Amino acid sequence: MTFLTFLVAIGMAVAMAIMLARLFAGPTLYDRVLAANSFGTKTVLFLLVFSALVGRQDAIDIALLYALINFVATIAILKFFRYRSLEIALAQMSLRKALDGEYEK
Amino acid sequence: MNHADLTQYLDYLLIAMLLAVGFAIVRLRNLFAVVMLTGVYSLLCAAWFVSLDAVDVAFTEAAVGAGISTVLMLGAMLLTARESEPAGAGRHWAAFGVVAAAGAALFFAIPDMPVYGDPESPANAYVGRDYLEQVPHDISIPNVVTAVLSSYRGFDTLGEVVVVFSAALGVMLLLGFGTGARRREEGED
Amino acid sequence: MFYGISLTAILVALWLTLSGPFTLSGDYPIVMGLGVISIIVTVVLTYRMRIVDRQTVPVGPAIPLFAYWGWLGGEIVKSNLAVLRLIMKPEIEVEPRLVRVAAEQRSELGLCVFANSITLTPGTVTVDVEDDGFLVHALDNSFTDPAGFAEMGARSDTASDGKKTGDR
Amino acid sequence: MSAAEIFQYARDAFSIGAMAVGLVFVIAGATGVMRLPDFYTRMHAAGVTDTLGAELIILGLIAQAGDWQTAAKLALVGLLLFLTSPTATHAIANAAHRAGQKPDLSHFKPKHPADAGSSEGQK
Repeated sequence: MTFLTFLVAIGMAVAMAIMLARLFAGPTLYDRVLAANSFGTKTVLFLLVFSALVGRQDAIDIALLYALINFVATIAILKFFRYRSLEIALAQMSLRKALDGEYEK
Repeated sequence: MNHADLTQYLDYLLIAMLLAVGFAIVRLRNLFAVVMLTGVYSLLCAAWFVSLDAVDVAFTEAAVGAGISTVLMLGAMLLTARESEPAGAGRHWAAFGVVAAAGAALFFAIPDMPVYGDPESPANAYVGRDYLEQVPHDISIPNVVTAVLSSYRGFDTLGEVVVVFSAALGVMLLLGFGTGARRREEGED
Repeated sequence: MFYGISLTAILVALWLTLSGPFTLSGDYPIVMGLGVISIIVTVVLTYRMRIVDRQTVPVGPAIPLFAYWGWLGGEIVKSNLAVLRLIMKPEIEVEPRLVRVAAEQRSELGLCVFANSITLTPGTVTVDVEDDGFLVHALDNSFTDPAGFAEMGARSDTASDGKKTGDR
Repeated sequence: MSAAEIFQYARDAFSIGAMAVGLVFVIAGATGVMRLPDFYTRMHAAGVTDTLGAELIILGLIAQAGDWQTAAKLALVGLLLFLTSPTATHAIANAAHRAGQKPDLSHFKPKHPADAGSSEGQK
């Protein structure tokens, strides 16, 4: 059982390496974002399998954090390329409208 | 087979990938790809820290390295070019000399390092052992690292938080998050 | 009120999942106290922001949604096998298509569930949301069956508010 | 053989099966991302990993988990991946589409590797 878990971990690492190759090769920006996102998913899986392999639960917390950060980073990168800025324009505007309405009452 | 024997092969794979990513960061000219690769480098680093049992360091590395610094570097890219200029050929050798000397010094220091997981190593022997023994009696916090950081060294951590906070404020002022919105509003008015 | 209570229940479950042994063992009163404090602060803050409603705490749609996920799981397995067969061929031979899919969901949640379901089944990805439907990129001709999309749309509509399609 | 032992074996067999199949899907998705000719088609191959591969591996690990807390955490990670992966995929596809990157809709013939390079969409 341990050895099989180890093999799955190795397989995850190999999949990560293949994703790295796509990340290096490109050719377009979106290929790279896709590869980075997919690499993050595979890192999460690698950590989960690793935690089962060594029997430590702490790695699952790290994997949880990774899954969140990976998602947020992907969205941040894409937002950056869509709006050329990191501020969340739409959310800010609607928030400000709501606040203004609140204060007028 | 013991899992400690098996995980070292995973360590080799992770370190090999770290090397590949490092070389790619140096070689690539597209700054955007470099930003993403630094994020990937942090992810790999943190995975490696997990396998070295340094879970708290891995947590910090994942949050700061892959999360915040990716976003900050993207913000910095707003102010600069998308492609880096190739470095001049003449400078390569001096830089290589410095790097090679530093690397040789590091390799020279390796034999003096304690063995991985050695209970008698200086880091584990004196105060470290006291902390491990005292924390359950003094504070009811399950994680020793957290207990040390937030209680025994509380003022030290407070100072660090102040430094990090002012650094973040400075970076935000430099990069100017939110100036776009102000400009747009002024245009509307 | 109902949504506030369910939000509290969800937060308690989350806290117990993430720090269960420490909180439940009773050896660490600090951890339990911090958990209680953070849950109370979160609930009070969301109340003051007035965002505790059906959209932020979707417990009502959750039950039909779970039933829908069962059906969706079967679809995911089927299309996964189809994509696997395509990409493991010794020679890649695909014919990608961009198709428009009509989306007549009643609620925004239904639209969101439908678009995400299309993306979640490999072989089709929602590329853009337009006024009356989605622009879907499909890996091959075999994934663009209109009847399949229509069934998924009807089921996601039912799943998002619990009513049958048609009685609007 | 007692009932507990039979349960143990069944659990191990399920875990091994789920993880092996999941591994096959993950590796196949990764090779698909390498082999497919165009950004939009690569997206589908990445989806294979994100959905069935990840969930099967997590299912296998849940079967192996010793206590309820580990299982709950793993289920949480699985739920998170299940909810965020389509959103991320859609965000990438939508950003590429809005940036004007045209999908290559021709029939990809294996004879012409020159077709494989997609157009440069970086702006």
